[in-house]
Amino acid sequence: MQLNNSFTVPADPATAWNILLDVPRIAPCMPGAELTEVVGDRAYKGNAKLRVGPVSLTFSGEAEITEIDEAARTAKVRARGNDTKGRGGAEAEVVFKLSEDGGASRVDITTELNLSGSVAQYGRASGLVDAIAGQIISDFAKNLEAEIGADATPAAGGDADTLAATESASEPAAAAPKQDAPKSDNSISGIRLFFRALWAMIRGK
Amino acid sequence: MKSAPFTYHDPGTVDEAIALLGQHEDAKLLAGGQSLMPMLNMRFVVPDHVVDLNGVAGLAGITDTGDALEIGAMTRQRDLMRDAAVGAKAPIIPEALEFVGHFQTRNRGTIGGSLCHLDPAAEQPCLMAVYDAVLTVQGPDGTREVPFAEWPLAYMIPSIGPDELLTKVRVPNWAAGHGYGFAEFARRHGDFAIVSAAALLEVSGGTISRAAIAIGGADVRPIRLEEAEAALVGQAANAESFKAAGEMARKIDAISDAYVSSAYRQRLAATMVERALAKAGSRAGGSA
Amino acid sequence: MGVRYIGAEVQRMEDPRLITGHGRYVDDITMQGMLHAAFLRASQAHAKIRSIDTSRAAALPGVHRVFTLADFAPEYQKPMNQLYPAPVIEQNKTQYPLAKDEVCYVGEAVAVVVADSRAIAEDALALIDVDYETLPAVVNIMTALEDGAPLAHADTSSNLMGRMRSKFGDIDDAFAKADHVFSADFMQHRGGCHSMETRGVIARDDPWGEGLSLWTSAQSPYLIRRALATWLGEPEERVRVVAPDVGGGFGPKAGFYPEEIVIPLVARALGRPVKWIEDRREHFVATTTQRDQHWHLEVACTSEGKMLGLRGTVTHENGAYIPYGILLPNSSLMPLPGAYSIPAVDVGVDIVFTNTVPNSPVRGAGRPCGIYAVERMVQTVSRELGIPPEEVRRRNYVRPDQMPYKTGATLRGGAPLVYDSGDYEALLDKALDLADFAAFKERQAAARKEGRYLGIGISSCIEDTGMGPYEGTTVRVESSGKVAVRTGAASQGQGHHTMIAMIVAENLGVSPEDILFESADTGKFPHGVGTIGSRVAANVGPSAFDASTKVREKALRLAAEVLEASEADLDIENGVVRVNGAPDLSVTLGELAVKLSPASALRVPEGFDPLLEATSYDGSSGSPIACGSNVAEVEVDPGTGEVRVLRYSVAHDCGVMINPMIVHGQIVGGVIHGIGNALFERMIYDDQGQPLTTNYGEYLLPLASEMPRVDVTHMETPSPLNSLGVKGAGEGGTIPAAPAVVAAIENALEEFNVVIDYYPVDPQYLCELIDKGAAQAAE
Amino acid sequence: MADTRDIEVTVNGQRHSATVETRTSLGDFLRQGLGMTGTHMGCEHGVCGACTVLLDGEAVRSCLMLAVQANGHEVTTIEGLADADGTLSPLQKAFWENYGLQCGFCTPGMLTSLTAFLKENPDPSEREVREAISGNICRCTGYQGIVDAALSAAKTMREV
Repeated sequence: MQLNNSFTVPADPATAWNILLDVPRIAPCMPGAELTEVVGDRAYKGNAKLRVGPVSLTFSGEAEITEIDEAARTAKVRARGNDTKGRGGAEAEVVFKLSEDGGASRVDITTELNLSGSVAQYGRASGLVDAIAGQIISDFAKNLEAEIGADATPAAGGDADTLAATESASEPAAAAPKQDAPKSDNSISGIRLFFRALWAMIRGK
Repeated sequence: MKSAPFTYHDPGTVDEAIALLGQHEDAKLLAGGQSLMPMLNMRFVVPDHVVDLNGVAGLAGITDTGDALEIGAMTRQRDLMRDAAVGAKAPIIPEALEFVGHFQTRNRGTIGGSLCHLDPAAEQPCLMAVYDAVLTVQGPDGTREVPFAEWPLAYMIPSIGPDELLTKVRVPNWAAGHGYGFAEFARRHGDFAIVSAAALLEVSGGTISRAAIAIGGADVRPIRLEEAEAALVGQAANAESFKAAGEMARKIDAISDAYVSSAYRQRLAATMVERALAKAGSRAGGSA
Repeated sequence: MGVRYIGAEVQRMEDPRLITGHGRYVDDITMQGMLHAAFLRASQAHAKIRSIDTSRAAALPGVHRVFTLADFAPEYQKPMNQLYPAPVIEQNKTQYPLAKDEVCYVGEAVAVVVADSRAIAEDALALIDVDYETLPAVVNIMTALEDGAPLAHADTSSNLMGRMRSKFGDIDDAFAKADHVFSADFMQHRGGCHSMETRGVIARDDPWGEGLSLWTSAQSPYLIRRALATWLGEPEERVRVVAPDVGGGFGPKAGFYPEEIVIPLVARALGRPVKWIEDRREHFVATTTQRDQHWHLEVACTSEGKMLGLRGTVTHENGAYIPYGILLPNSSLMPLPGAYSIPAVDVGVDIVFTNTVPNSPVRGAGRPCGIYAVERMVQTVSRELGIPPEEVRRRNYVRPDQMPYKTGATLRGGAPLVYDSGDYEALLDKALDLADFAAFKERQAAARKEGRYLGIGISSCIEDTGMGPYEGTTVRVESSGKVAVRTGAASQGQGHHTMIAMIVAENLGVSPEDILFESADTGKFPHGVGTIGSRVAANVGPSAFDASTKVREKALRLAAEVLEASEADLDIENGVVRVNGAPDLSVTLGELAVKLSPASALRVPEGFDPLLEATSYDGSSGSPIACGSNVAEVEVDPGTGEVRVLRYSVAHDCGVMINPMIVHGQIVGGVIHGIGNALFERMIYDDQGQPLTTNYGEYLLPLASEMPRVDVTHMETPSPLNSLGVKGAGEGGTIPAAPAVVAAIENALEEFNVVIDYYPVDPQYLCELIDKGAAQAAE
Repeated sequence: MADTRDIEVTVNGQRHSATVETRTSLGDFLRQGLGMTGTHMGCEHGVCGACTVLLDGEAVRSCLMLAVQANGHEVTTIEGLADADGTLSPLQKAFWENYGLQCGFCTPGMLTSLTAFLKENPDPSEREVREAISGNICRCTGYQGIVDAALSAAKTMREV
């Protein structure tokens, strides 16, 4: 299934481009993601936690930046991971394209996502992947903005108390009043994701 | 299809249950089990701990406080359907519960379990939405009340912390003789609704004085049709106004999945809202 | 002659143990030292396996061993046998019992864990690490043959499994002289079998004793014995296959599955009995099903609606491998031209590989698809020419005076398809009467005034039943006077015990309760074929009749000597041979059995062999053709698109009915299965080949609450092809159901010009058609 | 180490003490722990109804309960529906007479469900019977024989 998302980085393209390629720096901005190992020049291992409704998943896997086109400011990432409890896997090829957008930088993301195993095999919950992806990207962008703004490393995973977002983008889950939001059990309900590729819970068309 | 291993706990009190939740990471509460057990068997849910609420004292039961029904979270659907006070004060509840699974599952299934599972197509959350029910949640620091509108945070995620427990819901009473109607479309008897609608009406002299409409199954959580509710007040309780309300339901946001498109859900919402209102109108004795 | 049983509604002999909880299904069997297996199944629809690491799983306490294909002896690292070789199979793909280096559908077995309990075995599955390299998957049959389509198997150049064609008559002439040619395109989607008991296997190997034994929930134990022995390279005599009580079959249990190889191999390797019980999620991904079939058909006809020819193309989904040869596409084409005398047919089928679970027959196999196609064309002719659908049928039926009628098609064995007997128009009249068809228009008009939409639909079908070659029976009188009856035919609920007991009891003059019935155990009866294609009554029926006749003759011949009476004066009643007119002179069948095999030193009576026993393989000399006409009356709710079947009427002719109660149950159950196909059952895969419909909340089997009462009436036109005049009845309910229901929906929605080109007809699809029709009408 | 509990359950009037792994479903416990294989597991996710048993007289899915939750309760299975002397219950008898089963796999759940249903609804309509067994899937009979059996048994029981 193909997903299309975009977000804006409050930095000029040259700066944003370097930040985006600095995986150890940006990984913590991804909700639920944890970078555990740098295994090569542009290859990484990590975990991504995701909760969709009652289902809590931890994908463990690897990602590699396979292509970088400096001139076009385009990068391609391949990522794959498996749920640690055997409930399936996710595999993605993600293309990031950075362009100038009124002084800031716009990042367009095209993801070819394949989910497999039992996480992929629940028809009633299909159609939510897009919404979840949108939510995670939006949280990632927010965290990234804070990261760039503060020019300091934010707390791991940001503190975005993001719950498995399935709201439409115009009505984010995070809109739930903060004081009513429950204490988050970081191991489970805090939704952090590694790469877009790994959000993978629910099913697409 | 056997559950993965877990450690089982069967507390006898709410405090013990909350303490257990605090002690153990990755604990799941087991209420009636009619949603959790399938997910355990299929290993969609693989918790380290299961805390069984079936032996916890004081979580089940129905109290009529005069202005509301207080329903314990572990009250089984069967008991709600058989309860005289519920039948008299909130007759839409037994009407809607007929659509919940099958009598064998209603013998175990609890209202609290369903509200915490929060399947968007489930009937009980839809009922709580139409009533603006208030949920009581207890945790290590005491209790807090959550209006139903703030209960769903996201798809199947309620506003409840990992060491909290839903203890009861308060369903405010409507005026005696109010009209009520529950309509649902599912492919087969007992299936999750594709779309359901719950409607409550107070009608005097043929004119609607109060209206509440909730729709289940269409979006990621039950939704209220506030615009239509407002429009209905002051209108005659007749087919025309109900049809107009149905048309408003056609504009709601709706999800699509492998089986059903959002457009079809919107179409069904219109039909179900109109049908639920028609039932409610006829029961309110509103002059047509 | 003693008591007549044939034709009586005898209560089933099977039931007392089943209604008290004493059935014996595979999972009810336990054995000393038995271990439990669970399979790791491919999570990818198409992938190369780079590596499999089972070390963590093997280390889990309670796990005995984990096997991949590489753990088997080299001679077992080979694909499964093709059980139904056919020249049209261009690419013969059978799967490995455990995947070798490529998986081609989600659910393909990759590894197996054997542990102390099923739960532990499942725990271990999560600890097996498979490194897959994902390959593109092909799912959609409509694009699978296009250039550049992903390939279902990495080493092939095309997804075409094979092509076949049914062609007879002068098709060009038929279309040249036609007044009209009409065409239709439609997709048929049939679901899975979903027997309530899933599959399951227990294997025990006793190399120094009884050899390899297999208990399996199957329709064809003899086929499994042969396939397994052949694959292992071992003698069939050392392989025993038993189908105990089986909780429903409906087609997919007639095959030979990877688990039926793997479980014996691992039981042998571990020296312990091993049980594997398929769970319901596995059933969705690992038990063969039917799925998509697309038809494009043209019909040539006269202005009066007489059909002259049918031509077109079919695209048939095969799934990833070929466990049943071309059985399914073949049985889809064979029923053309249905109950009608259409002289020319030319329809070809492209059989297409996809990365989905292999396809297999499901109740009726391809026949429901072929009949649906013909009936669609009848409806098309009716709609286009404005001739009522029942009238188009009357003008086209094969008439009784044309019997025996050769259609021009050939049966699977190569013999011509011949309609042996039947009166199709009379059967239609019976169905119309039962449905109160004459008054339907009034019912429809009255309902319409209330804003309700009723519709009525008809379908007619033929069904080739009772395919050969045989299904034998042994009948033996024991010294106790009880009668042991053994056959190979496995039962999955059809009541074979009762049916055969009735035949033998009537013929032999004993009570059905005195019959000891055993079946589907290769250790107890030498040969059998299988319970498929509505074939058992028309094959076991005659063999049971013949064997019991031989025993009867032998008993009477011996009794005549013993009683010193003429055979013509003897009769057997309740197990006792008496001389007519001399009631004191008698001998029991048990006594006769003892006389034939006396104690040592005594003599076997002259001219006899020692057993009061006979075996027969008598069957049907061709395929008896059953037929039926069905009428469905439906209501459609345009607000939701919901279809309710209000009334369903069946007129059916399966020749002589041995037990009308059992036939009735087969027909009613079959109809409901057909309505499930027409309205509910849909198995959805996504475009990567992930099955989305993998639980019973989403795969919609018909429930009592939505299903109508089915009214059934019969004609009994005896088949000339066997001694009892019987025809098969197991699938005759299913075959015509979908076309009747679909025609009724179209009839209900005539004012919206609804023409249905897909089933199952789900309410969303119907709403789209209604809205489209309403919009056009408004213009 | 497996998490286990000692439980005591009365099944068909007989008390059983056992040590069960806490993850074991009631259905698996009846079948494997007690060897009472009359209860059938058809889907293990609560939809097909084959595993239905009576818990303190009420019909429940034995795949959706843990064995440990039956501690101290009474369970009735298909094996316990006939009288001790083997006399079939009116419902069992009606199933036999009305061809209420073919393969027999769904039968335990049908019988237990209808036993509970008819106790509360002694004079049901066909519609009510059909809704009562809508949580029990039968693939063989098309339900008609089952519905007829239930109606016939209800009549018999009313006349007693």
